[in-house]
Amino acid sequence: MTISVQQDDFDLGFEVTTLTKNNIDIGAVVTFVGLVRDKTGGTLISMELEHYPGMTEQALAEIEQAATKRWSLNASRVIHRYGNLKTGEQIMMVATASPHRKDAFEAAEYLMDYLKTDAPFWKKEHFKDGADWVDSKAIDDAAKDRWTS
Amino acid sequence: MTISVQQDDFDLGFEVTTLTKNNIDIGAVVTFVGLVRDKTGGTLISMELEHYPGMTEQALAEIEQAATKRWSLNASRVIHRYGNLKTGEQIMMVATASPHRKDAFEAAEYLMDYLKTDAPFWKKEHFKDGADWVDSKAIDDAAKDRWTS
Amino acid sequence: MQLDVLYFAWVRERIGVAKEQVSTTAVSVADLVKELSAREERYAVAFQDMSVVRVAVDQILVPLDAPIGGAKEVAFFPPMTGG
Amino acid sequence: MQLDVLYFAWVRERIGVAKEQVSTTAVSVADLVKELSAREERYAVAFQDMSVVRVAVDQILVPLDAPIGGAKEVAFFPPMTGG
Repeated sequence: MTISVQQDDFDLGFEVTTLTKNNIDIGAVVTFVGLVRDKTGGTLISMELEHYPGMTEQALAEIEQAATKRWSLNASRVIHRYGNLKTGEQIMMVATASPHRKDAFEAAEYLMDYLKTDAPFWKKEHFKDGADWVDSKAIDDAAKDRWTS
Repeated sequence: MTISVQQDDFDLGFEVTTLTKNNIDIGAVVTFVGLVRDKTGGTLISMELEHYPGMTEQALAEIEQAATKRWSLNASRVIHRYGNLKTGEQIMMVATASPHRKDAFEAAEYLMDYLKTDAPFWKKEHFKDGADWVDSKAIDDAAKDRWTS
Repeated sequence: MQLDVLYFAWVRERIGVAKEQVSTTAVSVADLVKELSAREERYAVAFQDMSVVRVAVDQILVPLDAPIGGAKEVAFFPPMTGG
Repeated sequence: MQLDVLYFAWVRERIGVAKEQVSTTAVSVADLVKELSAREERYAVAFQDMSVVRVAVDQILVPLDAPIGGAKEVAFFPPMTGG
């Protein structure tokens, strides 16, 4: 269980290799990578990611601990970037390793759902003709709520 | 949508990079990697993977087409190995790229569930003291059935 | 009718070959299973519990009672365990 | 009582600073919001609709009516949009 909040990009292949190394009990690894998407089809210049240093690491650690309690996980990894990212760049990743695929999938979805609503990150999109803070989505709250119903 | 059935190992990072290259509409990539797991804690020597050439490619293509119809996917990738694999080696991967994380997750799970029950692969575990064909699991049929209920 | 019949995994191991040409008048897969099982013990052993045998006709999964029709290839194997 | 008050994203932009020291006698977060909003227009603008403002006391998410107690740090920000 390792968390990084960083400006630098990351290498998914390296992260998964590191996660699974020397553990013969891992049968399944699920990863999620979030990318800067240009919803406007060409006017996005960059995405600015702001976070709350200190609280971010603490919130992510709590989310990961909750996932580790709930599912059979050998290991997990969360990386979230901040700063200015260009269209197509990697924003963040989660990876979960488990003996079983169901656990790996569910834990990865859980990490993503809670990260979306509980980790203090904010996105601002810079377009050719202006800038806007990305609105939070009701669908994200609904996604999180499924784990408690 | 690309499918490979091969003896060689694969590089997850390279596959994801290739999948997402030059597509600014991708917001989410989910991957699953299956690894040779030693359930006995140390007596597994290797896992032998047999398949039905021709039918394998056809079955995987159908599963991928069904996923592409059902979810909003920019791209997907399936690689499955055959031959003799050692403990810890990568057996197979799927990757799904979508504008939205829900589609990427669900499509990856769907691909895995159908691949498990409909793609003609069989695993034989070679132990220090013998060998056994891996039994199919009722849980895998149940996992597939959730997509039609 | 001449058919290529393929066997995989433990079905292959029990029958002892991966592929063979079979001359048959079987109309359905079930007929073919009966015919082969009557020929030799090794087939009867492989096909003793058809609930754990899957069938493909021309590389498409089909139920046991499916017709063979003008198929070129019939395959028998255990439930799949890929992934 | 001396408090570090932090603002993020558009809350920060509206108030015009990322962090400030505030002297207050507020018992709850809601009291603090009222107090700041009465001080200057920019706070009143940032806090006009508290349904879209989240609060953390000492880096833990809390409801608007949470007590401040002996906290060192209170933060205001919009709903999160990471991931």
